[in-house]
Amino acid sequence: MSEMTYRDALNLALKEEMRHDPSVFVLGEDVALYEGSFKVTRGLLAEFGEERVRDTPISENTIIGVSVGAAMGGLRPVAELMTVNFALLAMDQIVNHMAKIRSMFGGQTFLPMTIRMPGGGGSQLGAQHSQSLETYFMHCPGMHVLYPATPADAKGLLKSAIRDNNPVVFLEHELLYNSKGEVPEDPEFLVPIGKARVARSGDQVTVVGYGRMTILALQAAEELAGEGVSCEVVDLRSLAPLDTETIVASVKKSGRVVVVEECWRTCGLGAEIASRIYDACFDLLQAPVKRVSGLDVPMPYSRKIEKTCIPQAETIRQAVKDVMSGRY
Amino acid sequence: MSEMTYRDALNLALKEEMRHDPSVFVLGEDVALYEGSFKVTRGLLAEFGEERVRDTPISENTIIGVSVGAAMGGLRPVAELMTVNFALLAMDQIVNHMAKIRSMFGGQTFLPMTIRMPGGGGSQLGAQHSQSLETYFMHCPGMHVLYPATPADAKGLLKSAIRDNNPVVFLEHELLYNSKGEVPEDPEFLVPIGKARVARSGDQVTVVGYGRMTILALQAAEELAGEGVSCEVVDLRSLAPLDTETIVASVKKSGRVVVVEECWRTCGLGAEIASRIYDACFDLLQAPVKRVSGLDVPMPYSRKIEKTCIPQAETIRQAVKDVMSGRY
Amino acid sequence: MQTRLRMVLPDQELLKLYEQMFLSREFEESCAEQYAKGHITGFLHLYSGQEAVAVGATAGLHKDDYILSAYREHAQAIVRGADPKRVMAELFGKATGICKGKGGSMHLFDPSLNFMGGYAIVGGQFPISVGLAFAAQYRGEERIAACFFGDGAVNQGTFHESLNWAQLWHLPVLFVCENNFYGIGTEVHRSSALASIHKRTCGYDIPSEKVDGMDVIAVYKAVKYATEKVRESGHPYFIEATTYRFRGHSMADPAKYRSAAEHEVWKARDPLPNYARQLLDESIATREQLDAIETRCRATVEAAVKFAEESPWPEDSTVWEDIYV
Amino acid sequence: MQTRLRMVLPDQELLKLYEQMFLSREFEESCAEQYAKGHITGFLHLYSGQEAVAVGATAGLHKDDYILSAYREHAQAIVRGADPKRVMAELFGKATGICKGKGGSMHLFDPSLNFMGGYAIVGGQFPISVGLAFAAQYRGEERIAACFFGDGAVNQGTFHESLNWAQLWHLPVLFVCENNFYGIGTEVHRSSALASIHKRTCGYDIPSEKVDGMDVIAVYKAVKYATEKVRESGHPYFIEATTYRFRGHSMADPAKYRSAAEHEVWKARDPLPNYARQLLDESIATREQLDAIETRCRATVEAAVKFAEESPWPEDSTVWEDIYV
Ligand SMILES: Cc1ncc(C[n+]2csc(CCOP(=O)(O)OP(=O)(O)O)c2C)c(N)n1
Ligand SMILES: Cc1ncc(C[n+]2csc(CCOP(=O)(O)OP(=O)(O)O)c2C)c(N)n1
Ligand SMILES: [Mg+2]
Ligand SMILES: [Mg+2]
Repeated sequence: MSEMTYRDALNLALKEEMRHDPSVFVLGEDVALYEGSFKVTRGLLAEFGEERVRDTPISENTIIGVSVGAAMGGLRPVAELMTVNFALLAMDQIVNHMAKIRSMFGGQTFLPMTIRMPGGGGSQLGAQHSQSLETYFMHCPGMHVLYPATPADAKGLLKSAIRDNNPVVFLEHELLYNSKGEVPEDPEFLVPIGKARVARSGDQVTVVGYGRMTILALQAAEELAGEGVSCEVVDLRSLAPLDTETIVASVKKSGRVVVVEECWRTCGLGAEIASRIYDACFDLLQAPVKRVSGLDVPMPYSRKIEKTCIPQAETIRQAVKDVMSGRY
Repeated sequence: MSEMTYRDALNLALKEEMRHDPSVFVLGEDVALYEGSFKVTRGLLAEFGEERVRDTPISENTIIGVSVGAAMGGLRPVAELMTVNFALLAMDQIVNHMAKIRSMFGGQTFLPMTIRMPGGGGSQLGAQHSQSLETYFMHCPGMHVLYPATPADAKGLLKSAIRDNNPVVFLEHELLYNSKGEVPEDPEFLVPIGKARVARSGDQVTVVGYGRMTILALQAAEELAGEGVSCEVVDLRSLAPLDTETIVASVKKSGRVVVVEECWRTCGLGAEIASRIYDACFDLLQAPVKRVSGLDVPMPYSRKIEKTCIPQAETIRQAVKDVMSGRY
Repeated sequence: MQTRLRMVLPDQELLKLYEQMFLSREFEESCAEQYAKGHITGFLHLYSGQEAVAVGATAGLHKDDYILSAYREHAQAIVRGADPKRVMAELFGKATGICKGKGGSMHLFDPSLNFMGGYAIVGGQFPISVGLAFAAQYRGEERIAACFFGDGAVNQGTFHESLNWAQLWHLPVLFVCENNFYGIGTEVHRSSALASIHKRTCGYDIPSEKVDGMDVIAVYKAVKYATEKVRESGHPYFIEATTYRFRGHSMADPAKYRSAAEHEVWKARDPLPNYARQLLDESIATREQLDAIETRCRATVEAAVKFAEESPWPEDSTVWEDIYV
Repeated sequence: MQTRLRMVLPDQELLKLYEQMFLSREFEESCAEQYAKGHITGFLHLYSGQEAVAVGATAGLHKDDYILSAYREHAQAIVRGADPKRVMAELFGKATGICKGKGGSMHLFDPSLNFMGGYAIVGGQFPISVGLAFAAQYRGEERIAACFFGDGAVNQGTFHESLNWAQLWHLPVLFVCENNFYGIGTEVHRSSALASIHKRTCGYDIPSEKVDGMDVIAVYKAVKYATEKVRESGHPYFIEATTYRFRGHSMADPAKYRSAAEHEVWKARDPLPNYARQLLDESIATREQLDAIETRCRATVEAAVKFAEESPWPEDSTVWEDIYV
């Protein structure tokens, strides 16, 4: 174990996997010479050279399409979209192609590719640069969707993503890059895809989160513990496949749930999780599942009001109290 | 009133609105000379001429971007994307631009534009041409999303969409174009945006549908009536804004719900509707909300197995019976 | 000015081109029948009229060069070697289809033949072709990715992004535009500001050339020359093959936007009878030999239909298969 | 070879150009300070070095011509007439901002000035500009849509789709590429197969020209000529203005990918002192007059900062406003 940032953990994962398998290569806008907009690809060009660390034109749909083709041709592309917002320019290659090719061609090929996408709100970047689009990817079958909250998971999940033979959308939160944590040094340390993590044990309320929302949920849980409320925090890590089992096991214990999602509320992943919980625990629930969500608005720039639009630890704490008191 | 097809009702709405307001114009691939891939724009070029009925290059993102600009410049564009699947090439202009421009520019402009998109599965068109992407549009704030089930609503909603000063995504089901129904002739007949319709009254189970799913729900309800089960069918018509009130009023009566969605199940709109119902009717529900959904798979071509992937009247009937019998 | 055929290829090869064109035409016309009977459903885009492009181009490529195309790709797959039986079964939606009935007419695929797919999103195959070319280069393989597309596809953003990318990264991509002058009902000059499509590569410094796509030998020669250039330089190359589809865009299209006169002009240029005449004129084949080829093709297509008819439907449970590895 | 300034514009106009450039520079440098102080947050892309482009081009346009740009657009807005106070307040995220604090640095907008927005998605403004030009034409208005963008943006699909469309529909769009040779850290020849950007319009038959973007008069003349052509022909036109940003891509970028030598060469071409020297040399202004202008600009910017500082924050409830009509 050694302490490192989420950014460095991702960087280490990339390096280890590139050392491990020569068919892994990295491509994206400014990933090579500039070492990435968020510096996640720092040192890659120096160690692996121009052939394997490739700057691309600003052509997002083609970045993904080239990755699809390269994957079909026997490589393991790790594409970076500078931010998740630009995935909207590539939805055709992501949804119409990447997610469907294996199936529509009768299983005759597979796409061992990963798309890394920094995202999330809270940095005063305005409506076009602050989106949380995880639900778009979860909704579409044919790919995995991962979203680590900690440096250890950042490393272990990214390594698993790169080794996986399915297309993986790998989401990173821009506000977590500098967060620190213990990370196993073992180059064979992998976090399994499809397994949620109980980030904190408790028995009165289950709080389900992912990415930065997990971190906020843990803060809220800590405070609530001081107030005598025991929360179990489930960190999804893998949004698709979704580990319904771990969620349900926790809810069976607590009977109360708060789901925290950074994305827009309407048709957000919180509704899906809630529905699955109702399906499995209908008779056990003490109160409706409470969703704490990003507001259904284009993100405003001004930090004063931007805060209102994104779940905060305080919003989560209040939601837990509401669920406890039967207020809904 | 006169009987006409869903296709002709849409066609009439376009003609009436073009006569009504010279700033309305139509653009899209093959909408003019070819009169539309599904012939919804038949006769428009002849009546309104080349200036107002415009064939475009195959450039979906730009079709929407041009519509955005034209709307900002004082026109009322009605764009046709040949099918909803191609909206994935235009998600940048739809989500990053169309839905955000008014808000991020502080309300200084508005976009009175409509995008018509035929879609849905069931025609053996394979994975890239059979998608039901309504949830993608619902999830993103900043636009309305409409989906008529009947010829009357097709006409009345499309007219409302064109007159509305917000961007509207207008979804049409390819398998409904030939369906017939009574349509008011009044050129001022408008169906309000944001209002669901109780398509059939009943009191034992509420079945919520939209688009072609409403038609299937009505078929199932008819059969169930013969078996002594009374279903209320709520046809959403407007997916955004969503008429939670009408849904909840029905559920308060019935205490049991089946939500039918053609889209993929995971993170589909059914989960949202279910969550809203739980929020409002937690203590009243006799059984969990049952979702009947498109399967979470890329749509296969073969008609034999394609059928398996799309809700059928029989699946809905079975779901209602399950909900009635407490099986879930 | 026509070349003497024997200067281009040996007799057997020349006859093979005829056989491939004839088989393609037979296959397509049989598809039309099966569609009318309701055995084939969905969208069906036939290739009749354009055979010289697929056949000439495929002959000019190496077997390990990749081929990608759009949704009008039956001929491309079959000429590359796909079993007509399994292609027809695919169109019928049967379990024995080349994609197990999952793909249908628009999504044929056979990686064992380096036939890397039919794509139904106009322009979708551009970046994928670039990616395959990159993989080949990265792995030190001597392959070209040949990307086929229509005149309507050149206005998609991916066209631009991919041409720029292929040239910038020096990738072995051969772009082949099958210019049949229409994208559904829209004539090329109503969708492209510069209707002379091969000239559009000037913005990327990609060499390009226009070839008569109704002349199988001309296409063969152009592609052979182009692939040599690509292999030599490692850079992309662009060919515009002018051609015509004798049928509507798909089975649903009566093609009223084209004049009978225009159709007649092109019908007179039908690559099949014209090439047959050349073969006879230059004594490469006798009429009997051609008859034998034609009979063989008809039998192949009949057998394909029979196979498709008799094949089983896929099981419902297969919808969950082959999505994830 | 430089033109004598008086042959181009009257003295007052020439001085106005200087004032606009100076104001832009002052504004940007003040933004950098306010960013360091934490008053401005988010991404901040400054325009210092490129002033001759916005100022020269705006002078060449009519007031009712539309202007659209990317996220490096403070100067463009201010030169068009946006109130520096309200622009600065926007960057501070205050309720008095030009977009009520909703937009921020990358999304300035003022329809009363026909300044139709700063867009943060690279390439997003292309089709929107085409749409505005179409609306103008449809309504019989004599307006041009001037679309500004960077060298990095020309590889987006929308560039291609929009150029083709504008020419095909004969729309009055003036494309202005501000080629500062870098898209973030990527030099133009590493992203564009044809690095001479104005030549990329050959594929659309759009006339184009390259101009020295460090020379405000050259830009003015080129734009004036281009807009006359557009108004005459109703067709688009394309200008590539070569320029340089003196700062990094955004405040987060130390710009290590550029050499000090390169920076020096361009610094010597700084449009402000160079144009000032011309004004003095040709006796259009005295040093005192220029001083007075500079003092006025500084005061304007100071007042803007003060206004921004003292302005109220937006209310939380405003997040629900201005989404729907
Ligand atoms: C992205 C996208 N837009 C629109 C369509 C609908 N469509 C199918 S084929 C076609 C015309 C394509 O014309 P062309 O590229 O010339 O090919 P051809 O059919 O002539 O072989 C269109 C518009 C599509 N399949 N994909
Ligand atoms: C679609 C999209 N992709 C990537 C980015 C990230 N990005 C912001 S600016 C930029 C470089 C643009 O360079 P250029 O067009 O030359 O403009 P300049 O910054 O030099 O003014 C990039 C890649 C973005 N904002 N939008
Ligand atoms: Mg064509
Ligand atoms: Mg630049």
